[in-house]
Amino acid sequence: MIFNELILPVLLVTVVLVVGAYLVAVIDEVIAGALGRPSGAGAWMAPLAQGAWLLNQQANATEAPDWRAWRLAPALYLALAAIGLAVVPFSPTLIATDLVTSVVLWGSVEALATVVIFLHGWSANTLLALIGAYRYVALGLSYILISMFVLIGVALPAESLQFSQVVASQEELWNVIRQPLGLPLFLIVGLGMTFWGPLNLADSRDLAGGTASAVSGPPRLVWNLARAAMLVAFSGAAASAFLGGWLGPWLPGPVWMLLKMLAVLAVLLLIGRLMPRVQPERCVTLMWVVFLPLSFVDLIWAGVEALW
Amino acid sequence: MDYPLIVDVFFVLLAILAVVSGWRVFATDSMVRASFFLLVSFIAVGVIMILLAAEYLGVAMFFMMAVEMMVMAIFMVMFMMNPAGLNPMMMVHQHKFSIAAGAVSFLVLAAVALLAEFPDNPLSADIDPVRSLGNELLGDSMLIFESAGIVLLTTMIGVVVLSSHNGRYGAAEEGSMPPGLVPGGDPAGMPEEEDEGGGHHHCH
Amino acid sequence: MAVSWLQRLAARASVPVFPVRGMHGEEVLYRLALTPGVELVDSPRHASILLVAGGVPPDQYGALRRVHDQLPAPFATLWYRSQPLDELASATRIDDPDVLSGALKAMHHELMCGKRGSSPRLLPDEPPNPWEGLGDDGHGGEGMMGGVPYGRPMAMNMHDDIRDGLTLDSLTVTLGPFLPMLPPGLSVEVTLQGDLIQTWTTRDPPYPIALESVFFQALQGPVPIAELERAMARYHLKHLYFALRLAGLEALALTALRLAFESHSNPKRVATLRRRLVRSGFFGLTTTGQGRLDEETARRVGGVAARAAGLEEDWRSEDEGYRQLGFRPLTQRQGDTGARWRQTLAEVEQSLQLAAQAEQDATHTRHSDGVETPRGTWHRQWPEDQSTLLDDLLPGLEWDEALSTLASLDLVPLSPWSLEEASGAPVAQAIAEERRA
Amino acid sequence: MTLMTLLLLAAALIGIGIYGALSQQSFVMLMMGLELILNGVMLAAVAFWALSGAGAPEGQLLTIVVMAVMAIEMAMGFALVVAVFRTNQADVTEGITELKH
Repeated sequence: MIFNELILPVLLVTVVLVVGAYLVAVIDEVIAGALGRPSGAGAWMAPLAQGAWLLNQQANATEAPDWRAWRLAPALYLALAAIGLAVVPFSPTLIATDLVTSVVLWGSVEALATVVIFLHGWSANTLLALIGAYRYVALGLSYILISMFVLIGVALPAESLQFSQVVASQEELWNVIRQPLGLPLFLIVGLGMTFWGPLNLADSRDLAGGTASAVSGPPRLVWNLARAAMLVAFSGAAASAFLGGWLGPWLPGPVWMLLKMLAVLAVLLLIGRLMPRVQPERCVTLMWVVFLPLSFVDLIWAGVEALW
Repeated sequence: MDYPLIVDVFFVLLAILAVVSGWRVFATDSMVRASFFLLVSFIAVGVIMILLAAEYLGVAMFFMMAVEMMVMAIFMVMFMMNPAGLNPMMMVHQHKFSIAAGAVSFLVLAAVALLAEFPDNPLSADIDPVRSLGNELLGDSMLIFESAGIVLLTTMIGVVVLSSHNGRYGAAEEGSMPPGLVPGGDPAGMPEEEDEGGGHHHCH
Repeated sequence: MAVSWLQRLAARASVPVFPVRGMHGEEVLYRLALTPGVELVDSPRHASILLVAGGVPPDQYGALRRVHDQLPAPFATLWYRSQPLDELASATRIDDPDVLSGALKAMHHELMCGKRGSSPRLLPDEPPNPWEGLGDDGHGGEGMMGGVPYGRPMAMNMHDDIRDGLTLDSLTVTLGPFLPMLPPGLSVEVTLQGDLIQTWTTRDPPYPIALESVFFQALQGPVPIAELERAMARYHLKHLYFALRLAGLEALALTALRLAFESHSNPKRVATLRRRLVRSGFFGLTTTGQGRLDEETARRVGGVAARAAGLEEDWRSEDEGYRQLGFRPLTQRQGDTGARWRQTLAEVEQSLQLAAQAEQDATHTRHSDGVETPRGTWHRQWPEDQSTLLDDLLPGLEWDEALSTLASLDLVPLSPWSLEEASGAPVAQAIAEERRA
Repeated sequence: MTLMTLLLLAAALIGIGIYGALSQQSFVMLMMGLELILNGVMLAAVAFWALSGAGAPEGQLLTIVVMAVMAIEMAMGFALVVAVFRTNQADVTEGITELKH
């Protein structure tokens, strides 16, 4: 009883997050190497070596930071990633928490992520971090709406706000085909909530690392880890909302799920390396003028399809 | 209705968190911190709602309040002098009266909670709260729900009109002037040429 | 021992280096960018080695000390063709670019394994301006307004909003001279409202940049056009590397840099690079018609910026050698950031084509009273520092737009020494001395 | 967790909220007080719904309506703050002595 309700879920989430975050770093390293970055320690070793270096580095201070918020923000972001992953089903029974409203919970993880990222930049009390935080809020407020409409779209055919039901509703046809606009829009949300690649408005190069520009040592390691973990959690949500989660022939359900998560991760990381950072103003315009109306279309599509 | 011990323990912790963070909202030096303390208070209440089986409402609370407090924090930074809390801050008026009013209202409400007899009619196990809420929203109470939607739409339009920079009769801040640092003093924190706008001020 | 395997592991990480770009220190950084196992980072907080590349004028030692103290322990400094600060007299100095990357890696290894102590802090760890303790609330102002807590003015909306009517408190900060996103040496005072630039005041001009010696030889007598054009292409490709890296296109940035380091690159590969840039969305997503120069400003800046604004200003069309090769200056019309990059790419391609042609015929320049440098025409007078025009150009732009505009503009003055001469440290010191005088 | 303790918690939140709404000079802080009051109200509504109303769906509906009220309150509040700030450069209640500028 205790094993099934407490230890197993915690174990599941921890293992997937840690292994997943490591794989994110490795895949990213491999992609960067394939695209021509001179590689040093080798893809499998580099993330571990960098982590070890950060553990050996001193955690620095800035002038009058908000210490509690500054130190808590990376941990909170990691916690949000864990909460997000906790509602992702790996099989009809292997779910850390099978909340009835897990799709809405995922939405609130996205909203709270915005808060935490803002807090991380704001609390450092340095200019570049603060600009990163401001910018991220503009992006965050735009992607949350898109995500909401897209997720309502997948909840409609399932007639449920539960991820396990959403997966079960894709028995005949995966949502990626049934609602072709959904997955691309959701991937944009994913890039936004992990501020990865083209949507890296928070920790970008033009801000010398943005919200993380004044962070060093173990807190920076936690922040990097949390970002990768959030990417893993997102890939879990995307795989179960659009790619049929555990459904698939021959292989056992959880294996299918992991394969699909890896595929989503690979796509996101590839986009991250191939596209330039979108200018904030252009980004917000795109979000509100192009992607948000597209998410309406997606929702109407899903509604009509559900009524059919 | 009897809850397991673990639920009671969680409830006590969350209740303390909700009250303490609610109090810290008005006791911290930084406006941004204040809005996030309020968020913590809301989240604690949201978790209590989930404990009470209102799963949708509790989770919706996280969602709504995260966005709302984020916007709040941004407005704080926009309008307040001391967003980072680097300076001590206590901006209150009628302080004693407010404390008394707060205490009295708490006491009255607490008395109601303690003394009134409420029917003991706990949630029956066969109700699916999310489904019942959905059926209510789009069934019997659809009119209320839709009116709320219309009101929100009207609010949006009104808000855009109120806050837009340019109105029918020109720029919104035409002829405006900041208050002085001392009562009746020179306008604070505005460029020199704005002082000419101050002359205009006497006209009305 | 538990700690030691962690340290050994840390020693295998690629070396995070924060480069302080001094005078004429750029060249070695391009080489480091292509070195495996060395990572150039943007923030001193993310580095374990502070690499001071090139001379730093003594009046900027204060800034250098502040950057030095921002590195988290354990860290070390390495001085490349630069005189270490007096307090750090025992710090390692290296003048040979070939051994630099090896030295960096060895230094990181020693730091991690505890064989080398961390560099000492140079400044006392206290707020630059103490708490003032004035007035009712301690910040010296009245109520919540005014005052200078920690010696800095409180953020207040001192400026009229210049964009959308949402007035935020404005914040004035001094940036540079070692901020990696700005040209080396440029230091500015910026007033920001959110991420919108309200005012931009250039405080210190950027360091002069050294050109390859072939440009100097062209002023003495005829030089092979092929050599001149290849040097031109190299300069532009390095400039492009910087901008692409800033835009988050690291892979393409390195492609551009590799092209710059190849002695005989094929113009077709530049065309490929351009196609990849267009496909990645570089022109569509990161440059959105900002930073447009009017005709007069464009003429003042000269070079690529002028031609991108539609001015056919090119000394090469005066030269018979070039005319023989059928040279015609390329131009763009818009004169904004995107146009400057299209122009740069087109010119690199043109330069490589001209070089290939000129190599066959062994064409030389004819005139030696002027030369077209990558920075503009050098005829009777040098292309001078134009960084003050940023003061008018950048206000009203968001931070990201401002920096991409800045990256697309080449405003730095030209050094009177060639790259080969200037890399000798005494010269860098001499420039520093001259600057101070 | 009984109805009584839940209502006590709600009362505490409402009390703090009333204190905040009455005492704060800054508009935005004042609105935070109002939000805290509504927080208590929502908690009380859900508590009644779960423990006293036998899960009557109107209880949840009431909470949804309060959430909508909160959104409206905040949006209108901020719009008014922006408008007042534009005309009077004031962000505290004492800053506006008359309703015209």
